[in-house]
Amino acid sequence: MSRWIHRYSAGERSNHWAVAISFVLAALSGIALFHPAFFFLSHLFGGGTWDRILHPYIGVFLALVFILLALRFWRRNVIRPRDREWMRHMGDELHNRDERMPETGKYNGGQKVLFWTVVMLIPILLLTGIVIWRPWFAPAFPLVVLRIAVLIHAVVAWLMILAIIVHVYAALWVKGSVRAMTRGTVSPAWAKHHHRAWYRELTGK
Amino acid sequence: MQVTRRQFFKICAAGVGSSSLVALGFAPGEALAEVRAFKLARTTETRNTCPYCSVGCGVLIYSLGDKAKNAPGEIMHIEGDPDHPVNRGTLCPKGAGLLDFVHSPGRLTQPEYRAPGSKEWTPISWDDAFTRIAKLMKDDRDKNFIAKNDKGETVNRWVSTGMLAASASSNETGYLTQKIARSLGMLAFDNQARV
Amino acid sequence: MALQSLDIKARSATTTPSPHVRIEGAIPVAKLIDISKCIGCKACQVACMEWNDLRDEVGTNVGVYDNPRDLTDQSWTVMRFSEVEVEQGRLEWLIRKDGCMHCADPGCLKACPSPGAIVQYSNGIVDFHEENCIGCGYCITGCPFNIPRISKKDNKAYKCTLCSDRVGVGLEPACVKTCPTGAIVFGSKIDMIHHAEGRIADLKERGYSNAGLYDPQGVGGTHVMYVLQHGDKPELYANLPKDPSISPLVSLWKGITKPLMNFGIGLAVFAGFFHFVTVGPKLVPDEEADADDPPPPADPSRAYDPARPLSTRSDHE
Amino acid sequence: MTNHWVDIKNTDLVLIMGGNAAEAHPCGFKWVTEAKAHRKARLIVVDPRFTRSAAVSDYYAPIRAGTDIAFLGGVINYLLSNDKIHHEYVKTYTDFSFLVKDEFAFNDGIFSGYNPEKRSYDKSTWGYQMGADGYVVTDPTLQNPRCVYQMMKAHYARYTPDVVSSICGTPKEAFLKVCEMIAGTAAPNKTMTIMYALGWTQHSQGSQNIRTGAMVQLLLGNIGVAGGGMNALRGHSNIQGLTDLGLLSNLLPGYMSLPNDAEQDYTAYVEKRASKPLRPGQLSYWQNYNKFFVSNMKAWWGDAATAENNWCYDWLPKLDKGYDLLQVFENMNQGKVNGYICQGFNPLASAPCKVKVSGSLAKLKYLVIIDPLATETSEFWQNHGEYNDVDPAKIQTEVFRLPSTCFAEEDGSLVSSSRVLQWHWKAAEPPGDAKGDQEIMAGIFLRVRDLYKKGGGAFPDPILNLTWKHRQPEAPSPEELAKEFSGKALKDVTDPKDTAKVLVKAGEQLNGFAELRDDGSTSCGCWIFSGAWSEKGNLMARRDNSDPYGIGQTLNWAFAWPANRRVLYNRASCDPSGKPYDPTRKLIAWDAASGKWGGADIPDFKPDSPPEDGMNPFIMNPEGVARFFAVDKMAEGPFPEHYEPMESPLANNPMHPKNEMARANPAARVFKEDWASFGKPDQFPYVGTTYRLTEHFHFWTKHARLNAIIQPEQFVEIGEDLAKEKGIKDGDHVRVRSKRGFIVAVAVVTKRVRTLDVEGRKVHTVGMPIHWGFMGLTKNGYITNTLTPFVGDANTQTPEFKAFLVNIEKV
Repeated sequence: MSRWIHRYSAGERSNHWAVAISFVLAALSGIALFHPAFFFLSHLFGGGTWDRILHPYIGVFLALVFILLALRFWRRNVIRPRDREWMRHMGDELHNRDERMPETGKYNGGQKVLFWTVVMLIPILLLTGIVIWRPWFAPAFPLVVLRIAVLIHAVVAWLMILAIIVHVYAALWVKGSVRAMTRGTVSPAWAKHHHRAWYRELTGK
Repeated sequence: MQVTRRQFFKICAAGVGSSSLVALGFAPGEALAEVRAFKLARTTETRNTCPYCSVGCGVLIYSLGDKAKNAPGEIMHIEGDPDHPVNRGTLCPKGAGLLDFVHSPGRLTQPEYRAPGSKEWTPISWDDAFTRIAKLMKDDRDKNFIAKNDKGETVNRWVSTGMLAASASSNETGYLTQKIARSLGMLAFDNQARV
Repeated sequence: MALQSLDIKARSATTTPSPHVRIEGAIPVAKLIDISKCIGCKACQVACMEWNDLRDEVGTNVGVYDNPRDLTDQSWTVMRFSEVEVEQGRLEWLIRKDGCMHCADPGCLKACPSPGAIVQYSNGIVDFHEENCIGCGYCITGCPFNIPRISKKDNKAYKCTLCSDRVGVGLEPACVKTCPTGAIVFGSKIDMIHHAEGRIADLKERGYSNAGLYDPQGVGGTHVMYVLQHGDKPELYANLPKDPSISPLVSLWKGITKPLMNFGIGLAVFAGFFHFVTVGPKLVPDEEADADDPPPPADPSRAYDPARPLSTRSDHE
Repeated sequence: MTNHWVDIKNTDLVLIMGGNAAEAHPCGFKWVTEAKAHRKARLIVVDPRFTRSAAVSDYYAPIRAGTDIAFLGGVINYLLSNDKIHHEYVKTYTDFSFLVKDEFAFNDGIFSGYNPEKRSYDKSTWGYQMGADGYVVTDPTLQNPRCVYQMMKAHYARYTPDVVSSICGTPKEAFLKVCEMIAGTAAPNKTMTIMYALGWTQHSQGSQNIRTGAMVQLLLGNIGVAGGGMNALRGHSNIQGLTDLGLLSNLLPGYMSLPNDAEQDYTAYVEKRASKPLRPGQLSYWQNYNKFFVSNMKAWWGDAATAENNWCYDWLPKLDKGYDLLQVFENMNQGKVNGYICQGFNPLASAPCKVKVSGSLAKLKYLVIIDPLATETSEFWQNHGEYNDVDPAKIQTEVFRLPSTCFAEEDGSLVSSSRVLQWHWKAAEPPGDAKGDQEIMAGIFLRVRDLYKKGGGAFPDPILNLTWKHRQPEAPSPEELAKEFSGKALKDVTDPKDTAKVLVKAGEQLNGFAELRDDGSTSCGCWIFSGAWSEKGNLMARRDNSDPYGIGQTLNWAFAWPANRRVLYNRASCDPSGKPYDPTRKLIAWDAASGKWGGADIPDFKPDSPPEDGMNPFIMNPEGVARFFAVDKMAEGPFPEHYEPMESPLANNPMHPKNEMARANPAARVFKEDWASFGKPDQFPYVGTTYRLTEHFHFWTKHARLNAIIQPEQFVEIGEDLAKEKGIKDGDHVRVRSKRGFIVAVAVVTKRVRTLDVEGRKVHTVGMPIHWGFMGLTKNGYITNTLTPFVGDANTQTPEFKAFLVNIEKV
């Protein structure tokens, strides 16, 4: 398939999907405890008690694999002036007026903002999650700390879910993106259209 | 993964559908609220008196079973007798814990014997114990019984063996004990009135 | 005895009303603990353990009369002893029986994520149903009185049931029945308030001018109430909270936030959906796709590889 | 108790002193809270510690352990000098007007007739002036300086509030406040109840503590009335019953007493006890002594007891001295005792001075333990480390440990401190091979009897002839035994006024002790229990709790001795004309129409004796009245006097600083070598006192897990001042020493144990609960009685557990 451009290595793809799967599991098991309307989701994990047992372990796994991912990707996500420019053209992006969009590198401004959002949220979830982790750590904390932690955990998890919904939607919406994480490759046209600077970097054109 | 518009609709529909099924009651294993079953339902109730202090509180003893021949009743709960004019159903921490006295691991269950100088108990049958004790008592009484004192007065006493009687035993036991002790001429005889 | 027969007022993690049409006729019950009559004998502790088939650890003495030292999954009530001199030179030994207050607005129930793990019956009893308990400890976070305890054996939460099994068959709770001095009484909440008024009048006559009833309204009133000699200073009684309420943090967490957040998630999903159906997918224009530019060779060396030295990597866009 | 538990609800004032009812008798204490809630009664607690009773009291006054007589003597002084007494009551119903012998004297703490070598009194001067008519001479004007009133007034005038405060360490204003509250009940329509227990008895002057309390109550007219009385809370569930049945060294059932060596003549023995009235028209109920005695002998020896052999009088052992617990252990220590049987009794833990008890038990040839639980005594020979450090190889005692049943596994009756005999029913079989006490006693006795039957031996007659008419001889049933002590007619019993009228037919159960005869026609094993099981059935099993008068007199609940009456001396609740002093609490009243006394209680009186006959309420006393002057009944004097505890923080008795003889109770018995075991304040400066906690019952409940949980480990309580002085903090381990040994326990530092100002200096108290040992489920602990002194009350030989000397240090 010589006409495809390589975007993600196998390691990167595996790491991404490890994060993605553990996030989905963490989110499903977490949201089951978050609101009664979603408690049924606990049955995916073997019932409420298993849900309570598994959720924190999934969370810790998520955090670990995410750290790896962040180490892989952070340099490419450093925000540059052209990303700010991109952000100013968000409306055009959303309305598919792609011709008005500025040139972007491997990641556009939206992707970078998402990256750094998740980089901030995951440690908060990890820390507050440890505080409220029963039966291991919660008994060591005073009640008021538990109360604050559980509130922050819920709010941050919510933000995280919103962020990931945006991320997933964007992947589905921008045709040709999903292949990048499944096969590691994108079409030259896709690269040229969405990430012109990156395309140029690769091809010299 | 390429999700077509059609597939996307399908995923959404399945999600909504499964939540609706849960809402309709298809959630697996959801238990109904239920209080603990009342544990005294068909137990046997026996009236008794608290054996500790002498307020003499009435207690109700609940034992398993209905006294049928094949089911020896095991005591499983004790609480105050509400009819009793003094305690009116109340019990102090000692009385409230009577169940654990009845079932205490410290309860003795078989006669035991400790030989002179020995470091341990050995089991003994009731008959052997009674026989040996009776022999020891008679030997001592025969040897040390005082029929007359130095002045020649009739005194008929035996003071080289003594006894302490249980002040938590019944009047019937106490009466029998008193009768036996005095028939033997015992004077070194006391109860817990003092301590 | 299933849910239908029990007149459930509220059920944890349940968003629709529980069957509670009989609530109008139900008699709210209450346990009244008159601290001025309490001799701290711990009969209630023993009766509680005995009736509920619990046995706590045989602990140690750490220089106080309180034993066990705190509530546990095996001790659903403990006596807390406080030596105080409210007036200079006049010692008082205030002994408070601690345990679940059976709040009308139970923080535990509000916090619990597991449907039916905590229920509130129409008579006011707040009961834990451990078969539904998942052991998350949110009830502890939710309780303004720090009452529930998670068992180390089964990781489920336990607390006083107000002997719902006894009350269910028309008996008084075990601690109430056993209380030698009548410091604990049980009946309809109205009767208990009336009884408390009599006790408070008696205490005032004995010089406790601030005697009062502890039925904190911050949690909607409680079904376990205290008569306090010093009603103005509940904190004297081993830090009984003066004006307890469900922590605002918990209210925020379990209150309006969650539906709003659900709404937010839903909104996000639907926004995507409608964006998709209105704006449509972002496609690469055909003219670009069909461009005859030859693709660059698929050269892995050009792709990001963390193992390669920085200088040869094109981390910069 | 003169009254009973429920009756406490009728009181206006409760004085808890020498007891801790809230902790030791919580369910009885309920009636104090009822009196407070429904009668606006007040509760006073006087105690060395701020107890859980004090926690719910209206007024608390601290007191130094062992100074109760000084305190109460001060109360008597207050009442007499402020004239706060019930005038008609004391004048009519007490010995106020009786004249005391001129020879009787009291000099610097010692009464007339003292023999310092024997440490006892010749009591011949301790009596009344007798008239030529054979009755006591009285002075109704109460002016004669030899009348009891004047003598008592003079005796207690010395107990001024300052003296009391200085001896007791009670702040003067606290003492006066208590006096004032007590004095309020001198009004005929006000009453006070006194609740006491081992806090009064366990002193070298314990009996006198109680007498002083009774004197206060008599002055106030509070004896015999509803809500009044002297109420001994009592310890074990059937300690009342066992005492009633005479299971003490010197007693026979129903408070009859064994003869001493000198009483060789049966008639003289009876006459001495069947006292004739000392005032005209008085009942002196003990005149019936011979009826009780003969019926008792018939119950024990049946046909073998005949008029010819004085109803087997000589078969009873005669006393050369008392053989109380302390005396027996003293004898054991001297090697004079070979065998000992402990039936449900744990002397290693319960008796004073563990080292002496342990050493004494080791000198026994055989020891028989009959108990449901594995007691410390049963393992006195076993090494339990620091808690019982003995070498089994050196102990040659044969020990038998026989498992008996507990309450739940037997039928029978117990007597509560209300004097109510209550039947209980068996609920389960005993564990393993355990047997009931009756079977065990029978098992031993029948084998002894067989040995005598076969081989003869020392004086076998009382053994061979002991009545044993049981359907299963090896297992006498509770029913048979209850019927035997309740009594039956052996021949037809007829009405003495009309011999043709048969009251009870031969073979029938008696209705009560009024039917007992001294001609051998009745049999009754315990006269005061007579009627408990009549032809009407087992009255002890009655369960009708109705209270028709609303004052708690449930006459159809079980059976109270004597004759089912619930309040003793209840005739004294009425004025001389037979009208109740307080109609709202009417116990009985004279009903002229029917010519009988009656009401809410069974009259403790001759039921048809009209008020105008002048019979007085205290029918068991030959005087017919209550005694302030104890004549010769007490060992250390007719009027209680303050003596220091045997071990006291003071060098002398502040009442008699120059008389060493009067420092501690001059009549208290001390065994010769025990003098050396008493500590002095220079080495042991603090007052030690032992007590019980509400969470435990003696040494039993440490075997019950529920109780072990709520009070798991041994501790001692000290005040904040002493803790500071010694650098002791809550939860520290401390060593408490007396001259007799040491214990190690956790320290509880508390405001509830106060430092007292005594005789111008600070006195600290170390409080020690007793419940721990080396058996059971609680944490192992030292036996607290390691520390206590081997000395007892002069009258009862009750050990002085409540006041001794210790030192304390942080471990």
